[in-house]
Amino acid sequence: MTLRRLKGIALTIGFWLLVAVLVLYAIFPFYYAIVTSLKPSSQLFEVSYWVDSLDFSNYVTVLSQPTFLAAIRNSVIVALSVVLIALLLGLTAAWALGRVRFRGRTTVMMIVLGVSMFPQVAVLSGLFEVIRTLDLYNSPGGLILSYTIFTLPFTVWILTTFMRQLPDELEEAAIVDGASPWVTLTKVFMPLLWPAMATTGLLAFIAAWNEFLFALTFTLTDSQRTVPVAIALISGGSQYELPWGPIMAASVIVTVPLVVLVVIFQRRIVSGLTAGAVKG
Amino acid sequence: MATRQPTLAQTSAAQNPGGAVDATQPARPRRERGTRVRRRRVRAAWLFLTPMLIGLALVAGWPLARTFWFSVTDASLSSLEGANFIGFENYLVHDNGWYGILADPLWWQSVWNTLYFALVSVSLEAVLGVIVALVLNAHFRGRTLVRAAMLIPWAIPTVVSAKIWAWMLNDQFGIINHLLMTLGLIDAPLSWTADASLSMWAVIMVDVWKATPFVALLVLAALQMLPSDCYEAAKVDGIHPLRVFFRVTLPLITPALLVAVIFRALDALRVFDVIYVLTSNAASTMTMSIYARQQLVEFQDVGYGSAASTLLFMIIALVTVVYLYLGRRQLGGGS
Amino acid sequence: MAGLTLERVNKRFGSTQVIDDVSMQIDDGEFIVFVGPSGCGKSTLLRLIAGLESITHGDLMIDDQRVNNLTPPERGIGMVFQSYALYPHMSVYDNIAFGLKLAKQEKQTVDERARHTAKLLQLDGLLERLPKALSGGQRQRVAIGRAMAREPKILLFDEPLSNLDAALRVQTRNEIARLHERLGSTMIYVTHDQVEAMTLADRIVVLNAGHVEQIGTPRELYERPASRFVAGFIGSPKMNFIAVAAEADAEHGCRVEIPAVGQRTLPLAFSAGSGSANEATLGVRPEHLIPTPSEHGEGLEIVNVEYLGSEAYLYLERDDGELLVCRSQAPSPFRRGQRVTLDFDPLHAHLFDCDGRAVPPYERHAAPAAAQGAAS
Amino acid sequence: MAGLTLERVNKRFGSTQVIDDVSMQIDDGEFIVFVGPSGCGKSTLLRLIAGLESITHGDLMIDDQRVNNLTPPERGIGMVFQSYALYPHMSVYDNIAFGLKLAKQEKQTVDERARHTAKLLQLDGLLERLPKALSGGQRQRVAIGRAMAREPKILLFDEPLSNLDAALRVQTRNEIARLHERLGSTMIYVTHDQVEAMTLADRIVVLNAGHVEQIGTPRELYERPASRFVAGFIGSPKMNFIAVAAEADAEHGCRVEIPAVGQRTLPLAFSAGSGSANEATLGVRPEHLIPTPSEHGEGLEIVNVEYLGSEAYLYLERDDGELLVCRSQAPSPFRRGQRVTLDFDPLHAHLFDCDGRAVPPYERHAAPAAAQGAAS
Amino acid sequence: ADLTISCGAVGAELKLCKEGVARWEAQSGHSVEVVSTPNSATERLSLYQQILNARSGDIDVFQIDVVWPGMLAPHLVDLNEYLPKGTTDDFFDAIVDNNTVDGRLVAMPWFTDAGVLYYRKDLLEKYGLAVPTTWEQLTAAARTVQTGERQAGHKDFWGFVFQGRAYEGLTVDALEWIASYPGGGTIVDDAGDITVDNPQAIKALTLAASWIGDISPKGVLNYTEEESRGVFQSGNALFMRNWPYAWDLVQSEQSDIRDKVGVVALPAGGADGHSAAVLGGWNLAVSRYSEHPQMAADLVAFLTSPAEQKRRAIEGSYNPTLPALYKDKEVLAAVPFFGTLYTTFTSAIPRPAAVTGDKYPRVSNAFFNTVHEVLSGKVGAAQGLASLQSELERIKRRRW
Ligand SMILES: Nc1ncnc2c1ncn2[C@@H]1O[C@H](COP(=O)(O)OP(=O)(O)OP(=O)(O)O)[C@@H](O)[C@H]1O
Ligand SMILES: Nc1ncnc2c1ncn2[C@@H]1O[C@H](COP(=O)(O)OP(=O)(O)OP(=O)(O)O)[C@@H](O)[C@H]1O
Ligand SMILES: [Mg+2]
Ligand SMILES: [Mg+2]
Repeated sequence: MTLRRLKGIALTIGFWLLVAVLVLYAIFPFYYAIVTSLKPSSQLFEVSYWVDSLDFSNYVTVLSQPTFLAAIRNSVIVALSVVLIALLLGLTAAWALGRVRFRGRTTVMMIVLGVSMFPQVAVLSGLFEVIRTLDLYNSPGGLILSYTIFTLPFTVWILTTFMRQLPDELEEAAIVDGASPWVTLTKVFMPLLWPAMATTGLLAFIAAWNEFLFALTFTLTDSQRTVPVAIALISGGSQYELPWGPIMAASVIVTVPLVVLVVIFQRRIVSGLTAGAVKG
Repeated sequence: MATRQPTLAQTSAAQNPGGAVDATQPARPRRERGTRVRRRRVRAAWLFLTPMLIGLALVAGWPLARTFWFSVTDASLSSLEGANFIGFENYLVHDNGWYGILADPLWWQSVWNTLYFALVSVSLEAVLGVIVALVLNAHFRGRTLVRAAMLIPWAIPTVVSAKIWAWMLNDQFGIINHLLMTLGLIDAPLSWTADASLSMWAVIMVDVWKATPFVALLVLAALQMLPSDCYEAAKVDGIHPLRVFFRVTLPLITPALLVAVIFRALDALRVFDVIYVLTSNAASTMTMSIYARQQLVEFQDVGYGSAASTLLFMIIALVTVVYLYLGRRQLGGGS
Repeated sequence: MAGLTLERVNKRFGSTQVIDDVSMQIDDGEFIVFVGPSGCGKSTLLRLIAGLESITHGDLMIDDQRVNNLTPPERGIGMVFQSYALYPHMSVYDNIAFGLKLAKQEKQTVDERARHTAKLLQLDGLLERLPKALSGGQRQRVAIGRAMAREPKILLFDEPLSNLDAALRVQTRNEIARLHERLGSTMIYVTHDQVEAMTLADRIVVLNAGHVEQIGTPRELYERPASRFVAGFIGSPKMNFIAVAAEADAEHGCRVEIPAVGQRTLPLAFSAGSGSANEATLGVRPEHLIPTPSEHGEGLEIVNVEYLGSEAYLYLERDDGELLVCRSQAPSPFRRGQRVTLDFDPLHAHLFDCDGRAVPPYERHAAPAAAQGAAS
Repeated sequence: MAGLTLERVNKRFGSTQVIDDVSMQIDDGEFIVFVGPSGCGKSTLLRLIAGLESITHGDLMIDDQRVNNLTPPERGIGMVFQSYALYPHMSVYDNIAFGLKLAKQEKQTVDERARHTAKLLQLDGLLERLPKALSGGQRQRVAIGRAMAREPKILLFDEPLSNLDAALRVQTRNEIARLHERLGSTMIYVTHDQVEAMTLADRIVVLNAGHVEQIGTPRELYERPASRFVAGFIGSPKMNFIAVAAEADAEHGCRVEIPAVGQRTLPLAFSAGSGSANEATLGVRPEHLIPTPSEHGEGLEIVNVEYLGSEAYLYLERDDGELLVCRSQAPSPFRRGQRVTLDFDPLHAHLFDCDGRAVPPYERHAAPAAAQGAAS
Repeated sequence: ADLTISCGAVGAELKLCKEGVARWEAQSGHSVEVVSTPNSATERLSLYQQILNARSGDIDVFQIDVVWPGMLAPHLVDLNEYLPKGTTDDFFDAIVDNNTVDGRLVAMPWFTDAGVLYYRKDLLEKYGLAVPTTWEQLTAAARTVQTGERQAGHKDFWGFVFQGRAYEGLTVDALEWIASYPGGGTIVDDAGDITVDNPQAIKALTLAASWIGDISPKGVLNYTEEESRGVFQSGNALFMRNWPYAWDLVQSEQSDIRDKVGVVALPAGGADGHSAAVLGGWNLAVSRYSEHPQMAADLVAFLTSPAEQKRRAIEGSYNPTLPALYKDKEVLAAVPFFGTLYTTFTSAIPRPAAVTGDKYPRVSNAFFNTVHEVLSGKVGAAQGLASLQSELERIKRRRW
């Protein structure tokens, strides 16, 4: 019994040790960014492990720029729209690809995947032309459109994978109940796919939130820019000076909403949604 | 149920909407394909796919077609219009010695770098991602916070996180060197990003840090959808948790893991910003994307750069096909 | 209301023939039960009728309209799945009301019908629960409720009661019978419960390895099984089979030589089949075996007495190790280890030829013809 | 081998009391069957014993060792799940072999045992299939095989046969009985199949809403049910209940006044309970009701005759609309619409007081005491 | 807005630009939108290319680097057509020449830049050393001070930091070394001939390579301007090669080394060499796709006018492109070394961008990669330059 308990304790300690190491690896850089953001610029080049001064001037600098707030707004608009579009198109496509057998399905899957095989720079100029043709240059619309190029493929693939795991009988029951594919998808499958949708949604949101190259190329004026661009364009004293303090402060500011989002979304990543559906 | 659909092996064991199809016999009698019920479903499927396909055609079709075209011209950024068709000269041409990408040692170096980077970092990410997912799947106090913490690396914009790491890895005032020296692990600061023998590992470390949450999140979602009663059965049978993990959990999350890995691999093979910010374009960490970008943007040589992009595309496609093939084999062998 | 015709329906999964040339005619309002051993294709046949699988070959007609290509709701079908297939995220109420809502019924009608159905199935207290918080039987009832709520033309049941306890089973069975009476809709019901099959069915379809062995009323099947398979399948405990040597007897039907019992004459028109001329199987149901305690240690030993409350089964071991079952009243006057001699009533005996086909009853006029047939 | 003791075991899900103070003593090697209506907590109790749910309150002992905190394998337990719980990605063979924890060199033993088990359950042809490609019954058999393969000390079954057809059910039932004989291990079996319960059990535990109604041998339960609930639950079709006015009769037991039948004397020691002094329920099993065709239109109408092959059930409608069931031979001499008068054998009658408790048999010496008790 | 201008990405620069634009708006009555662009020159260039290639008039006035005129010329208007004759007369000729492509004036000089040497006055004094005038002296002084400081317990101390990362900055630094030696050349001469493989260049690079790990940290191979400033400003280096921008920062209030720093022209290559600073700086150009080229040209003229440049010099220490302003009292009061280093700015040598045109990035890339390899010790200077020579020939294959 004591040996058991000892083993149990050892396991618990080991587990928490693992958690501690992982958490440290994950958040240390972010923590360091916070530490840096709270330092006055003169102390930037000194190593310090703890927050030894609480200098909020960097935050003031960042937040006092109206363009930064506009950038946050733009980012939210763009990222939310991208997530909505990706999930909508992704879900419908996943149903088609995951639950219907038809000729050309493999091809479609490969095409979707193939889109992810080009380096972003290679599509930049062509995409620029498309966006100008559609008159979406320098507007969130252009970004929303262009972001689908990297959010759609993985959304489609991931949702397809999860879609396949749902029991066939459920769909059959819905068919017998007279549900159209659309109803089956929205009323029956969607609620069950919450873990997958929350996950992909989160991934897509973050990907869109963080995208830089397209955002830089397809927007021009400060009022249309997104957060990463705004951060990259944060003013230092001169051409060569990198304003580390404000950049870190801005990074912290834009990362916090994401963390909150993760906390909210992860409640949707819960187990056992399909429990009780079928016997075996 | 999960294994009957080796996700990546689209060609064979896919499931019938109506529920049942013999995995070993995908071919069905002709007559069946034509029934109206099926046709209706197939029509709905195409209808559902159309918006996505239009979207992709719009954002990807034209740009990709252009890239292909430019790769066989001598277009340059300043004179895109006046591009001349020059065949495959960008790829390889003999003109008092071999010229073209395929004759460029730097290109081959970048191919090697890319493959090495992708293999190492994606493997590490897969392993770490599964571990993190398992931890996050356990019930313990503070799970919400730990989950959020684990996702932070993914949440920080790459541009920024690469800079944070560059800052931390700085040889003079970087905290990593400081830490290692305080701990007595090294006695002189290492120049992580400049030293050719270290820079690749520095990049891998940052990439693993950054992308593990992606894998972990997907695996976590898969873990959450596993049938719980199987675990009860295993529990009653007293099977060692490790064995349960390798024999039950892993096979069941394989589809999701494979998808996560393939998207990570695609990203890793196109890796750009982390390396660009961290080590710039030193030859020891030059990847195919950086090479292509250098040609396209810095050297203004759209033709050459497009050719490099096209080659990059083909190499990725090759890797993907091999991967899908192996993934299917592995799944098929498991049953 | 709807009649149903299957014409040479086939279903193949890859290269496996699962349903093999099944034809039948189901009248409007009939209650049909499919029975057969596990894996014989009952569920598959039901799914073909529902429209959930496509028919590889053959025609399915509802009310003389070919419906091979129609969707389940177009066919006017409701179905209870063997594996419940409840919507796990919907409450019991929503599970039941889902189909009604989709049919664009008025809100109040939906509500009324759903509640009524729930009440019928004693689910009223559970309306707000999710399927995962229900016991197996409760889930099964929700599944029935869901299919019943829409009162479709044809109702399909795939072993709907297999998780209910006896009392609830009898009750739900009666509920279904009454529902059938009230709605008058055609019902097709898959089960492996003898009692359900016998009591519910207007006609029973016995399936074996994808083909129809016999279609008939419960009584026909029980009393005049067309084959050894049906005879063995219908009735519990199952019919006792004894290998015998049979011989046509022009006057009384036929004579059989039963090992350890002796010769008996049966009023059956036996004619030697294609194989070994007089090999046959005698079939006697447990209730038609008459055991008599033997005084001198001859006869067969009782190896087990199963007590069932209202009756008891005696298991007798034959020399070759096979068991014979004999139905007796309870408490049984016999006990384990006792030896008994057996006899049976020739009127209730069945005989099957070497192909497993039942030998028809002997009729004085038909006899010569049969004899001739055998001679030719 | 292992005996099992439950001492005031309780289980609460949130605020719902699912298992309520259950105590019992299971001897080593016994075959115990849990029965009870759907949702009464049978599965939950089994899971508590298996160690899959934690006991809210009370003690569970195996071989006099408190095991509340042990894991299932430490308890030496094997289990067949109601929901199969097969590993979806493993073949039938792997599902069965996976749990066999044997030293590595004994690979051959694993293989042998797995194959043997598969053979027992007629799964030999399906060894390479995945659960997905099996029919419901086939899946259930794999689940049984998996638990059987390890031959654990205590085997738990949660409705293992509910998806098998009659023939296979009888066969697997016999298999389990034989397995029990061979292994001698303690087995606990949840079912709602009367026949399974009666034939397999050494003792049956009747559960009702989380508490034990009665524990006893099948015969005790059938012939001397302790309560109206048990009487109604055990036996199919279920016992007929008729509300009567009862009165203690010092000499013969008691007298009951049966509506539409008249007064009868029963050898039972009735004593007026706490409620209305002489309200009681008379219980007579269908086989003890004796119908007689009535000539002049009196008596009850036969509203349904259910044919079961070896017997038939007559359903008689009483004036208040309730049905009485009467077992008769098949083919039945009665037909629907006929009127019959009923009688019964007082020796086989049961009487339940207003709390549902069975009235004990009348014994000459005990009678005055009972009478005195009633008087005081 | 009538016009859109891209000028500067960051703080003071952007601020000054906006102020200038505002004045013009007030004066002309037109409205102008100022857009910010990436800090990194390469990223900014590619953004420009993107916009210009799409023939988009989204930006009317571009701020372009001194090395870009050759590349962007086809997309820019000839300012001679829009500005009155003689506008360029007062400007540094070198820069005007640099901005004239095929006889077309594609950009107006706005401000200039040149490399300078920062040093620690206090430390040189402490060790009794003079300000070095040659690279050799610098090496010796650095070694002395570094050894001394380290012995004094200042473990992280280094002698010299510069921009050693494989990027354009290294091209600039290395060109300064090579060009400072007599006959070291500028990689490609004005005629387009490749001159980089010469003994003086070898000498210069050999010396530079010897610094790494000796007086310069290994990490310098990944330094840009800011990293070097980081080391220098935290008091950990004796010398630093950087642009004038660092002056404001090292002299700022919170700086550890405030008032301990001096600025001189870069050292010469050997006794007979001369100090060579590479020309940096930015110009203003007008897009060919602008809807209002005349208006845009007016804006450019205004922003490059003496008054405007003077304001910028005083408020942001931006080097004017008008010689006259280097004698202006108010300017000199604000930035003293403008006077002492005047020759450095006027004689700054341009990178071979004009002559190599489109191919300049390739040339620069090949050059800094070679230098990087030499510095990191992978190849010797002679061997490195020899293969660079052939590499450049290769690039020249389809002519500059
Ligand atoms: N998707 C499938 N692929 C291949 N074979 C299948 C598939 N579905 C069912 N089968 C096979 O078809 C046969 C008939 O299956 P079906 O489910 O109809 O049996 P069943 O009669 O309903 O059995 P049970 O009483 O056990 O439910 C079985 O042998 C089964 O293994
Ligand atoms: N996780 C749970 N949370 C809340 N209530 C539960 C949970 N699991 C079971 N119950 C409830 O506990 C009661 C007993 O359930 P249990 O599954 O033990 O019934 P059962 O006797 O096995 O029924 P059946 O014969 O239908 O399988 C039911 O009313 C059920 O709704
Ligand atoms: Mg079935
Ligand atoms: Mg249960």
